[in-house]
Amino acid sequence: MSEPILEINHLTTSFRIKDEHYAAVDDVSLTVNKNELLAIVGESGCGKSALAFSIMRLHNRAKIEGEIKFKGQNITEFSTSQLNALRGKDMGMIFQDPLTALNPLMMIGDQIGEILLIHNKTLSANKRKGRVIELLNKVGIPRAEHVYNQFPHELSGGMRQRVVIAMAIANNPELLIADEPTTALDVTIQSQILDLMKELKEESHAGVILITHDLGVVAEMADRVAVMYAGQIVEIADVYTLFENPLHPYTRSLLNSVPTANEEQSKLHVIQGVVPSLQNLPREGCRFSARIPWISESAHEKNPVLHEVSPGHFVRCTCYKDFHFPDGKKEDKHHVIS
Amino acid sequence: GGDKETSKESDGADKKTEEKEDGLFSVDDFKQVKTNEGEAIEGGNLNFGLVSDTAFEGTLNWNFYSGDPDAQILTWFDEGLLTWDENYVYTNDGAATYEPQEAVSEAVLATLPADQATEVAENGVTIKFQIKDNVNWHDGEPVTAEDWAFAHEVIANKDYDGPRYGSDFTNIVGAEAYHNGEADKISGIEVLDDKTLQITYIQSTPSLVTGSIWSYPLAKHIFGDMAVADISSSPEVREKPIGFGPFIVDSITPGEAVVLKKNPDYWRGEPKLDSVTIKVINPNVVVQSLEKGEVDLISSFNVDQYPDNADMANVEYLGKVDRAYTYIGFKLGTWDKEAGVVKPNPDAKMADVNLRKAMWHAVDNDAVGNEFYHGLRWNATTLVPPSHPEFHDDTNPGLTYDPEKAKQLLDEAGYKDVDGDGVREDKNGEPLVINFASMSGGDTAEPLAQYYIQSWAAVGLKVELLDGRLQEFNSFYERVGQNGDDDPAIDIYQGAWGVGIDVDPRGLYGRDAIYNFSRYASDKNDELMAKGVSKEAFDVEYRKEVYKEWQQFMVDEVPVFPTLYRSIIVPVNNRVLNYSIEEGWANLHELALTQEEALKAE
Amino acid sequence: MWKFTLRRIVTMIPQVLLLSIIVFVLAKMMPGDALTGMVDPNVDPNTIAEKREALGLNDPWYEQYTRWLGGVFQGDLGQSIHFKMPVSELVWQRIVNSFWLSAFTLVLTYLIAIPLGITSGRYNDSWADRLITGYTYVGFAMPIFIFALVMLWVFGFYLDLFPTGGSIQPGIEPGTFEYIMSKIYHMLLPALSMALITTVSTVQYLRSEIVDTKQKDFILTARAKGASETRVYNRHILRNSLLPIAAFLGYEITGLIGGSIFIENIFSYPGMGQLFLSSISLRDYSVVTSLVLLFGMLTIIGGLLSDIILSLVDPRIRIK
Amino acid sequence: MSFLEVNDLKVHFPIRGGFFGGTQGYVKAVDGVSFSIEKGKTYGLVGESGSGKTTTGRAIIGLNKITSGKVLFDGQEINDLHRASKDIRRDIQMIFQDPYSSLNPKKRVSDIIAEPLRNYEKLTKGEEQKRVQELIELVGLSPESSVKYPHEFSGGQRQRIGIARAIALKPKLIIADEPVSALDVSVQAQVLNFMQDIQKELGLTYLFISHDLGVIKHMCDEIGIMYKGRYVESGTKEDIFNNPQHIYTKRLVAAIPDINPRNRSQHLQFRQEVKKEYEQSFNKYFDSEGLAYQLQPVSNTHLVALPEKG
Amino acid sequence: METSKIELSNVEGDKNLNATKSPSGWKIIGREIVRDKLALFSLILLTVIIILVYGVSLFLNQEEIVTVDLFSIHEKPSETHILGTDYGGRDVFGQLIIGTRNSLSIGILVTVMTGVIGIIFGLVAGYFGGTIDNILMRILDFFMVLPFLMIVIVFVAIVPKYSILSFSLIMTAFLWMGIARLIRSKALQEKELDYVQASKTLGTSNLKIMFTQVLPNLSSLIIVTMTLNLAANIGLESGLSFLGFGFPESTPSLGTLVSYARNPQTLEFRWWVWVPASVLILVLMLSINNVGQALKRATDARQRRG
Ligand SMILES: Nc1ncnc2c1ncn2[C@@H]1O[C@H](COP(=O)(O)OP(=O)(O)OP(=O)(O)O)[C@@H](O)[C@H]1O
Ligand SMILES: Nc1ncnc2c1ncn2[C@@H]1O[C@H](COP(=O)(O)OP(=O)(O)OP(=O)(O)O)[C@@H](O)[C@H]1O
Ligand SMILES: [Mg+2]
Ligand SMILES: [Mg+2]
Repeated sequence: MSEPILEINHLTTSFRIKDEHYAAVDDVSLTVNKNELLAIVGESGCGKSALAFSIMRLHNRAKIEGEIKFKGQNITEFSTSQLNALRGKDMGMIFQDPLTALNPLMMIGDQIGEILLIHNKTLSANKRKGRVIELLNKVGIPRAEHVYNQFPHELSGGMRQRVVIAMAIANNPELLIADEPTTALDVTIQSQILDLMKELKEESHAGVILITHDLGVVAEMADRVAVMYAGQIVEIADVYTLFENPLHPYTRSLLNSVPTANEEQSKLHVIQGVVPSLQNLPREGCRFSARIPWISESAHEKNPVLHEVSPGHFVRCTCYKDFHFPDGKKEDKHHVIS
Repeated sequence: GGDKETSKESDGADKKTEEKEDGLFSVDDFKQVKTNEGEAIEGGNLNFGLVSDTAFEGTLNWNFYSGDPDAQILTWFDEGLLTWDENYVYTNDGAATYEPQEAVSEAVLATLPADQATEVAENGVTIKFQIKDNVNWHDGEPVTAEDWAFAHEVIANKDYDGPRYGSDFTNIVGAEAYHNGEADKISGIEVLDDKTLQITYIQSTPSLVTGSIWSYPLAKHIFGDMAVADISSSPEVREKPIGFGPFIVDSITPGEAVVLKKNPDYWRGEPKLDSVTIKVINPNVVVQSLEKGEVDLISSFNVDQYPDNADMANVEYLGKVDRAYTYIGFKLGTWDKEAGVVKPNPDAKMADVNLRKAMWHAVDNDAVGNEFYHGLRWNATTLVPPSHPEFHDDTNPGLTYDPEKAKQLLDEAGYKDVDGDGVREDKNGEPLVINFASMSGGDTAEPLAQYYIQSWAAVGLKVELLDGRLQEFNSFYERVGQNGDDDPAIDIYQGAWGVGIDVDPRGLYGRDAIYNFSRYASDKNDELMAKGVSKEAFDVEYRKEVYKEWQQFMVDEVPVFPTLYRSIIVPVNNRVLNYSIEEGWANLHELALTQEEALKAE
Repeated sequence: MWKFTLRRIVTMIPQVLLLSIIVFVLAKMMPGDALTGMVDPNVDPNTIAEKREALGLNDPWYEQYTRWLGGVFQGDLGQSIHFKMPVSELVWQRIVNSFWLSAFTLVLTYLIAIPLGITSGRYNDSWADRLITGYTYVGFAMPIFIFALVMLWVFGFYLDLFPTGGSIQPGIEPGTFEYIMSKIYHMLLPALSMALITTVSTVQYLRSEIVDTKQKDFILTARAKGASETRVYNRHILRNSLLPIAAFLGYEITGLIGGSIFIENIFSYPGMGQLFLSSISLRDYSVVTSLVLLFGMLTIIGGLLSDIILSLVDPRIRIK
Repeated sequence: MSFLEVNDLKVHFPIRGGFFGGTQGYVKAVDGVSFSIEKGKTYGLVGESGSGKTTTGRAIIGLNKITSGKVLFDGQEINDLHRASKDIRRDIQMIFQDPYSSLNPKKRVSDIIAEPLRNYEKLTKGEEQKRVQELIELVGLSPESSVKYPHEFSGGQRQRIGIARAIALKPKLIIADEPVSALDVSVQAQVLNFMQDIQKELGLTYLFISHDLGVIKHMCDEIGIMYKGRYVESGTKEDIFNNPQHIYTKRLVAAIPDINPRNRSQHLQFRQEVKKEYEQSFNKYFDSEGLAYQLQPVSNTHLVALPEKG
Repeated sequence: METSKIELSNVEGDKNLNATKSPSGWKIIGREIVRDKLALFSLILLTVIIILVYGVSLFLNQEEIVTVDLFSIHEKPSETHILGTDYGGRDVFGQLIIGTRNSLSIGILVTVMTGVIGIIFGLVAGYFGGTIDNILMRILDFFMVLPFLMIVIVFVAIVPKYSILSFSLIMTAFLWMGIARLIRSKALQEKELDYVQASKTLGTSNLKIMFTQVLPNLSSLIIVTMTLNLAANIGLESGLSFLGFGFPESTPSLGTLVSYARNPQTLEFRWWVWVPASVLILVLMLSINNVGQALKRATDARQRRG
């Protein structure tokens, strides 16, 4: 059976804005198993990054409530030094923008070496360098010896992202969090990076959280998918179920709005309105209701909760039952095999 | 200063000068000799503050220096061979004695063409100088007649780069020929033996023995082999200067400080002090330095600061009348560069003597002296300051403050306010604006100038500051005509002269004096001034009469009018003994201290 | 980099040349000349006229300029008319003083700026930060001359803790320990007065640099690596924020030049600033010209130094 | 006669250096590109970052100086747009990538939209107002939008404002440089739909620049693929997606993520095969400098950059 | 990254959006100043000072104030002379008011003139770039090399007669470079933004783009810089006057009043001559700086307080 590496229970992360707290992540519960890739999708501003940062406890000013259990330990109660022992060793993180994620004034070798040094003070400098070169080779960087002494700005975007990945996997973490690791990259490079991540995951059996807004990437990579909207998970299911039987109106709308190279659609679906900003989140009711105004109010729950519609498939709010596209347009189900 | 009103004899016990009830002081209340209190200690170091806001130049040789700071330093380690008395007449108390000869030296006359020879024989004089035997340079070499002659030759040399060459030298037989390269020696100077020198002067005048003899030797054994042009920048002038004075230069921090140690071989006797430290101090910190006892003596003290600090406990103030006066001049002509003479212009704006008189009457210099200077400067009456008591005519009141008189004079002269705006027009009814040039610098310059302008306005004269502001030092002198290019925009100007130790005013008011900025000249003036330096003038009474007449003549003509006489105030730390500011005092070797540390004010 | 430096120096030449012409002409336009100050009834006016002619002060400016420039090319900045010594020698005497004063000020500037900047940047919005920011505000607004006057008054006179003028106590053997201590003692008050004011911009810069760097993504990366807070600060934030400060060094030099005029004037410290002011009033052209030129060159060199340091400490900036 | 014809277009940027800013070399951003667009069609320009897509578009509209080559619009040469007639300049308009920076934040929407009108048409205040309102309605914004400032709109709405501005002069050709890549998927859909709508309505021709093959496929009739300033392949949508000839095209197409998770292992395999092929046959498809060869026709719509036979 | 950052600032949220890029910049500035009590206080103080100084000086007669009165030299503050008199018997309070007015006027004049020159120079250089930029930058480099204080001192020694205007002109001649450089670098960035490109494609002329499109977007930056410059310029003017290279005493200035303190007598015994002026300089500079810093924070989202 799958062994959970991370369990999140009722996690709420709030930011203080003008003396009031606003929850960017609202009562999120999920589990990541060993050797499993969980994708988190959603539009910009849905709280995906906030969730990832909460897991790593990287926000220094956010209020975190709930439970984050990493290998059975509740790390919300950890001290900074306890956390530091975890970060970079048992948990690795890959950031979205590879240029800004690297210290511009430090050589690549030193930056990767640093993570080794922090968690293993006894490693000799020579061995460390050997290990760094090994890592560089592993993430597919040619001429690793040379790159070792280069500065971030001397590398291309794809190379930099590989360096960031090398850093994240340096200590063979059991949980890897990747926040939009390929958004800044060209398609060809994106596919290479994704393939690399997949490879690495299979090798290490780590649990992976992949944050993205690209449904194509999800379809290529994920084992399970959580769809986030306005700080909440609105649907969670394994990847096949989600793509073949999406239930939540938001999931369905998203899937319908993507032009894909494989599909021909004359008209794309448009989701009305925008993701509300943190201070304007509806305090109660279904948060998505504002963007599907043609669905009657009564279809929504007062306090929407996740319903398990089939084993492992959860959907928030009952409105999915009544949802239809406004123009009566037929819904494409993405199960056509090309 | 006999023209000052009351003067209270200060009794020896009370060192502090009493402030009068009206907040005024008088220079007569100051002593010139430091009161000695306490026992002298052996040796000790005296700190001398050289008050200057710039660094001293460091041309430390009497034959080359040009700034007062350097002279202040020089005084400590070198001196003239001749000293003078309170009337500025050379005495025989110095390192050399002098004796005018009955007749002009035959040997010198022999070098001259016949006509000149008779002239010199008639008007000239030969003076014989004898240097005392124990007068030695700091390096032990004796000061010789050769050295003295050498000084003359160097200064008269055409490569000489210092400022000394002038009438004192051209008055020596053969000096001009030597200067022009026509002779390889100054024929009028004869070295009779190691210690005896004889100089023949073309003109014998009373001025000769009141400061017109060059009395500073130049060590030939050191400078003899140098090119004349190189001497002033040689290390022997700048870094390790030599003299024969009471102290020897030990070290110099360029521009900042000089440390001197005593010269045990000093001809007057071994100095009592071990050493003297001369340090440049900024005028702004003088008082604090005195209070803290950082300096025992200072080179100059701004009288403005006296009233606030009169009760400083650790110093005694000495004071005397300064050889200087402030004046206001009227531009009455221009300078003829070609001829080198003043060219009076009878049509000048200020040509009317009544206008000038009225302007003198219009200003209340007593008030200025009292209010700005608390009595330490006072109303000036004539162009011979009371620092020369023999010649200053204290019966001459000058023109007194009398605005009504001023108005009357103006009315009579035709300067009337025709258009009724309160401002007088000139004789032709044209607007009259008088441009006034005054120098900046000095704390009171600006209000003083403003005060004069206001005073003149009070009698209806419109006077404006040239360019609306005070002239900076350099531009003032440039425009007022120190090169002979007088700025026509200037009508009147305010200046000050420090006068020489000789009373002869030709350098400032002579027809051929470029410093005669008012460009005034008249036959009567020429005549009077010539009389003052004639052979007859060796008779002091005669000379007094001449200058008395000249002083009155200047009051009548008013090419310039003096505004203020000045005093010198010198604070001295109480631990200093045997100090004096009397004219001709030269006993630095007698200076002593009562304790190692200077006294501080509480 | 040598090529870059060389090229910068070559490009300096026309600038400096133009500067020299401008300064020379300006200096000549000042009324009066170095001999004006010799107005003295005891000095024969003819002597002055002769000297004026001999010094070539009556020649047209361009002749004087070419003569002067010719000298400069032979390393001869001319002769100070007032001080009667070669300008180079004169300036050298003063430059040494100014150099030590500036160097000392710089050291103090950084000694003050770095701890304050770091404290204020690291703990921004804390009480310490507010205090430091308050200080920088006041320091920023305080004209240096007022501050220096007050410092002189309080520490020099009132408390009598420091000398109030000069660069050295007279009579000390150069080179001895005592000599050096005396020099430092004399520099302390002027240097401190200047440093306390000039440092504020560095404190402010350092603070905002740290506050900025703290929010950079690579700091998150460092935290995600498990780096301790100390490590994050020392290795990442401070290093990245301090390096640009190092590059300020060159510009600081430029700033010190301006300040030195006030400081040396108020503390009667015999340096170049004071020499400049007195040379202006003495109309000692060769000195004025040389000093302005020298300061101009220092400005350029300061800029160059900053660029070079920046390129050394920041691998992203490359100079060819 | 095509509507827009680009012939051997080259845009080289000098690399400046030295004190006097002397030219020390060139960046060949666009290096011999030729294509033509039919009236009313959408032509897609794809390629990875830095391949010269934007530069091509900007050169056509006159924002970049053309080094050599010819651009013919409606049969007229417009190499130097500044000298080209005013009519032509107003016939070509542009939509920018970044809806945030392409609108002047200090101007009201009405001023932004009216800017081209003020430059080209002498309208009275009232007429102008009317036109602006029409345009605002046309792009589906509420009438009161005209007095608002750009920051009060979402990305998609801003892009519509940009479009309204571009169509204000009733242009014939619109160059759209990555009009949706800055937008979220949902908003992207909105803009793409709208662009298609007005194309039909106004009979517009698009030069559509994007690096997203999905979007390109959705929008375009014909496609050109760029690589390092040159074309590697061009043809109809079908030619490119169903029958890619050049290894680079194949690689691009293979890199598009498949939205169907069931395909992923096959897709991965396919991708790896293509990658292998790419590595092996790189020299076959590119010259010694790693640049593409001249285009060779493989069918009458389909051109591929292959070395000349022989 | 670009994308997500900007997306965050959707509809209402201009939190992360650079305020210089939004018309409500003014509102933010206002808000920021009101929020920052110190800045608000400074602004009010400054306004009061300015109104007082310019207002009161209307009723003062400069001639009369600088009239020397021999019989009231160095009077202590009293009813007739609120702040006593100086060594010319002139009323210090009157001089303070007029001096502040003069110093402020010069400061403002210099700031405005340097601003105008700097803006035009910087805009032209930055907007056109290329050769024009190159040439202009070489000119600017040259001015940067000039040791400002020294050159101005030499200049002041030459100019025979100066007024507020000519003095300001001298200062301006050597002070415009800072703002020119700033504007240039911003203009270089700004012109690359699409809205400028868009205007070009829409047929707007360069001049019009420069002044009606680019310039307004640099306005908050300009305001901030000019505010801070104003303080610096007032400081410079008083510094020059202090050194004796400013105005003659008949045209009072704050620096001149402070410079009286160089007379140790005044420094020690007559605080009323120089302390008020010193304090006023400090207060002026502090308040202007406070306002400037608040403006800076307002335009720099990262530093904004709320
Ligand atoms: N430090 C913070 N302080 C205040 N609000 C924040 C902070 N970080 C994020 N937010 C807010 O929290 C919400 C969620 O932000 P988050 O960055 O998690 O979104 P996201 O889904 O990652 O979006 P993107 O795809 O753009 O990265 C947004 O409304 C954002 O404005
Ligand atoms: N003004 C310019 N000066 C110099 N080089 C330039 C300039 N503009 C573009 N380039 C260079 O030309 C090349 C092509 O750039 P271009 O912007 O056209 O690419 P692109 O395909 O649009 O890329 P992207 O997808 O990143 O927008 C790049 O290498 C770029 O660095
Ligand atoms: Mg995110
Ligand atoms: Mg592009």
